[in-house]
Amino acid sequence: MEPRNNEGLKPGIWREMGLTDAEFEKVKNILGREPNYVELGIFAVMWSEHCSYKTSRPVLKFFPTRGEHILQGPGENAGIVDIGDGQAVVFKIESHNHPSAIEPYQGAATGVGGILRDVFTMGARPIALLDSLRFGSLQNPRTRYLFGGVVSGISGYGNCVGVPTVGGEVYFAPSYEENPLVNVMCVGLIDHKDIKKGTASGIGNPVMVVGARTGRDGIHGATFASEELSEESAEKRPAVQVGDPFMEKLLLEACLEVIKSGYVVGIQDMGAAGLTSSSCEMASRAGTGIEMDLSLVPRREEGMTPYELMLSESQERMLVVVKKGTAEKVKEIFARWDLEAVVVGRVTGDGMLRLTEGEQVVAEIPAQALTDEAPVYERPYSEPEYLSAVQELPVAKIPQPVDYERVLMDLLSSPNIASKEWVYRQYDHMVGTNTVVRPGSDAAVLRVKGTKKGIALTTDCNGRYCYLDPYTGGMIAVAEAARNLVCAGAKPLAVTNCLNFGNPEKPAVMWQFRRAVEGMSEACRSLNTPVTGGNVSFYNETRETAVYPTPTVGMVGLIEDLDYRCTQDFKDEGDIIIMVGETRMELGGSEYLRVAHGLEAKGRPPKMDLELEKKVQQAVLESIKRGLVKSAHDCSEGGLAVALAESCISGGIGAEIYSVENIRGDALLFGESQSRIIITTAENNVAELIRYLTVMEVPFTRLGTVGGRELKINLLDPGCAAGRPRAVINLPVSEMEKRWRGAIECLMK
Amino acid sequence: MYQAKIYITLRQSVLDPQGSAVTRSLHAMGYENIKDVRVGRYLVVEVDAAGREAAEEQVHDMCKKLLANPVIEDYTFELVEV
Amino acid sequence: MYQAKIYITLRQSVLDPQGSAVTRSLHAMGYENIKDVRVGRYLVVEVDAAGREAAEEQVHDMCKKLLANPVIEDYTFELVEV
Amino acid sequence: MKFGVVVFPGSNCDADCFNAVKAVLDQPVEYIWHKSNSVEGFDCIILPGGFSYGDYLRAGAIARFSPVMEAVIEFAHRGGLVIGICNGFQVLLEAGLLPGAMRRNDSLQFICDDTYLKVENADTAFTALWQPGQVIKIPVAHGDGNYYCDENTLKELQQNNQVVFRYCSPAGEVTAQANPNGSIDNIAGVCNKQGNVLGMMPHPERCAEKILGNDDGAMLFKSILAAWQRRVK
Ligand SMILES: Nc1ncnc2c1ncn2[C@@H]1O[C@H](COP(=O)(O)OP(=O)(O)O)[C@@H](O)[C@H]1O
Ligand SMILES: [Mg+2]
Repeated sequence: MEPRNNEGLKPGIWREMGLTDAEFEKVKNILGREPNYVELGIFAVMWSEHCSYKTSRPVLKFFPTRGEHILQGPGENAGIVDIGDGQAVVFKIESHNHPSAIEPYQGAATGVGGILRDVFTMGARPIALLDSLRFGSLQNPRTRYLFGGVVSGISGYGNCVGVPTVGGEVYFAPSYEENPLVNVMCVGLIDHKDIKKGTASGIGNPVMVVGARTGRDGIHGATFASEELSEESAEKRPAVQVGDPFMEKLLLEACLEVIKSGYVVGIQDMGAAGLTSSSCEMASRAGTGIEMDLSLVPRREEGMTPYELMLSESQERMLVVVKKGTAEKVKEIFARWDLEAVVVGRVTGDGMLRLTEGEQVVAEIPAQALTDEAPVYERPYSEPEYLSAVQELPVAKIPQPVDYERVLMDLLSSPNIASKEWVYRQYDHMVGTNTVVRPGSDAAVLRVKGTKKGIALTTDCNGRYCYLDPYTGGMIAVAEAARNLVCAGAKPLAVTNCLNFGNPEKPAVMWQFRRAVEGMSEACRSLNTPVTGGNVSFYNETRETAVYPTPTVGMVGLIEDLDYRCTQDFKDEGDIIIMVGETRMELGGSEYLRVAHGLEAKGRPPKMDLELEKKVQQAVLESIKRGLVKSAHDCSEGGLAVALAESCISGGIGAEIYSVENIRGDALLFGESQSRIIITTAENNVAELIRYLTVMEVPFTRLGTVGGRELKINLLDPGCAAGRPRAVINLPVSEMEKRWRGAIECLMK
Repeated sequence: MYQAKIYITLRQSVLDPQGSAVTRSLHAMGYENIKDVRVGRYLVVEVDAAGREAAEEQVHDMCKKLLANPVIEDYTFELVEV
Repeated sequence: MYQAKIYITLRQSVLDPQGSAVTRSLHAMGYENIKDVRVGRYLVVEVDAAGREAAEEQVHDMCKKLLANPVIEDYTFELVEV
Repeated sequence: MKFGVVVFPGSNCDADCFNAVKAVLDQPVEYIWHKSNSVEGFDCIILPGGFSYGDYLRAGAIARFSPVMEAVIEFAHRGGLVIGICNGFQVLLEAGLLPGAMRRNDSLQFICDDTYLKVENADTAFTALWQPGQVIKIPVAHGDGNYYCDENTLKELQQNNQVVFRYCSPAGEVTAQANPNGSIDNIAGVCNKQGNVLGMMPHPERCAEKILGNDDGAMLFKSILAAWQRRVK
């Protein structure tokens, strides 16, 4: 309970707020006195894992963050990457896992709202959203409720604001049963000259609160995100906020207008920890202080205390520092959009976050103490015990399939592989008329109006791989994202990431976290795609079981000339199919093992050879740019056979394949070896393409021809000398399509 | 046969964007004396139950499980025999 | 000060997609004795009016103009002084 | 010919309509703010898609009372060309410029996808360049596109040839399966008796340029210009 004025602090109250005894001592040292209740609340929320990154900070240092295209790396509300012509892309990904577990619709909706604000607060117009989702099994009614609610929440919010949701991913695995993951990425477009930052500079400049009124909703949201879900979580329901996408749309337009006006010094959205984090972060970045009179903050409810006002996470609000003398002009702009903008304080030179109620000071804290002096923990880590047991895979004991057709059909209807149309049909993915490649291909592509340029976007992460080997899994997440962009004809530029893990106080989780980040860092370095920011979501566990380590990678790529964009669908009868890369004897972690052998997560994930990956990507990208490639699709879950089937289905045309069976047939067709891209080319370009691939020294195999109404796969003896080809698959494209397209819808009925 | 009239409303402290939008619009239309609008849902359900108590229990049940979202909503209902 | 509780429902002749969906879900959940569900809106409006009649007239007015769509919806309301 | 695109605070296809007019016709086009009370000087008014006022209460219900709508209604009554796309259609219904009303999609889900439309009336100012009965592909994106009107109204619509577009299969069959939202008689677009006001759920502005993979929608804009040129002559 919040004490009334002058009452002392209840002993141990800091623990209820999530601070340790040592952290409480540190607070006292910083202040040189006991904090009062409001101050303690402010420290607790700013030093929560969610806001302070106290556990992850030392590990996040591994990420490469610099590169020739990077205009803004980690530390701001979103990253920025240059795309030439004085234009740039602003992007960031964020999680809303815990709120979505409790109230899927509003949890996901407000997640969209938050990430949109992170992008337009930089001055960029949001042009795309992507969503990366993880749930338990769809057989479970609760999963269906969560999945349905999350998708309609994203749809309800994003569609209304008018930002297209153009891509994403959805996976289903038991580890996410009670703790689904909802990660949303937003991408915006900006001219370099319009870039704004979250800094409160210029002593005496007014500080304004704009947008929605402050209510009691979401108090403690950040603290809530920093602990495990439990039975009592349901009781923390006030932590759930309701979003108002219409208000967000107004706020978006008004903020962009006000930023263009030149009156704005700094601007930041009120996300987790609301008024608290926005004010102290803006002051801290500028090395200034902020003084606010809380009695001036517009509120929805009567009788709100300073503590509640500072910790509320009411949505659709921003904190804006404007140039002296321009507050009235700024108010006018907001009024045009029927929004309130109120001066609540000013920038000061003493570095203090000083809060008053009228004349009376209710809190006084050095702003930088809340941000820069937050505790940092080098938590112990050690290899988890489960690892050696799950990594073991006695391949010899796994029988090869008798019926390859059945395996392929089962894979196509596995929710992890099946069409995600049920999801993206609910998202407006076309508003803005920039969507040149819609969801359903390897990466979405948006045009940049008025130029020949295109932006390619994707999110990727295979949590199962990361569970089996977080280092390799982390590398693969980055490599696959880049590969997806390359398949669209784009040069991968930069990464944002959302690191979803369990409780980091457990050495095993900490080990997963470190290894995943190390793997990602290595791949980012190798592929020259620096990290510009992201989000860490810990404590994704219930009753002692953590989710699969899931470091979602969001990546942005550039297509210089949209005439040379590429999609995954097979185009014309007679086109030649070539696989770039090579297939190894790898089955570990595959969807095939789960679907055909009931092994959810077993073996080691496929090997990641970054040198090979780089070569494959360069060769394919260059071939696309030379106009030699008619379709490109990467092999991911389900392997070669599924990739071929997907290209057939999206092209509405068949293919005939002859492949040398130099390894086990199931590994050949369903194994998930990395660094493979299936491309097609017109017959008259084959010679040139092959010459080029040879010069580039990448391994490749000519697989067959596009045509007909069936996908036919024949296996040949090694050496191809004797014997007839073994026809293992001959399936009508229409039948595969039916299974693939209908699988999720059928489960959701 | 019973008819249940079910009223589902957002909890008091939960933001009601719909209500605010309607209030604003009513004000713009000149109804300035409208102080507050809250928007909820209203369901009319025909229940074929043996008795009043059974029907009542069932409606409670349905509200909790499906019709209302207990995280942000409250419900009440009236039951009449028809 | 008056409080109006306004009930807006789809006209009987208009097929109610939400109601049908709820009925289907309830049946799937085992409530097979649910015969029909109609989903409407429930608004609680605070009216600062001089007297009952004035308030009543205003609510009628608002309903006709904005709150209900006469092509597909009917409305009723109750008014209490608060 | 001068086009005006109305901007309600929650419109989000306003820029798309603006761009389509520019890209397809290269004619003058301006935004009209919802608080404006005049549409003087415009030859065609577009009410764009989006969520005009959050689409709270009912889609288009609140927008209908914005100042600009009085001017639009008057403009329409004078015979001016008005087209409402998606949310704009909903606003036209709420404003009484077109008969009927919108309900939630029968799936209760928002749907964003390509649909095929049969041009049932190729005599309007908006459709004249299509062939009667032609099948075109135009995407939809809406949660409330389930068109309703009572039987008498439907009969009237049919008799007066006011049904402009119907959802159909790629081969042109008007079937329940081809209906994305449950709308009565597969109606995707209707016009008023005079034929100068059109409301349609599908988004022609989203498929008006080759680069977007489909430019079937361009014909609608071209038809409008052609009709206007005929009129002016
Ligand atoms: N949640 C989602 N939201 C939007 N689009 C999605 C979602 N999930 C999958 N998609 C789209 O479906 C297609 C296939 O997804 P996925 O199987 O994850 O592709 P890949 O294996 O190439 O990464 C992609 O275009 C992707 O963007
Ligand atoms: Mg892929």
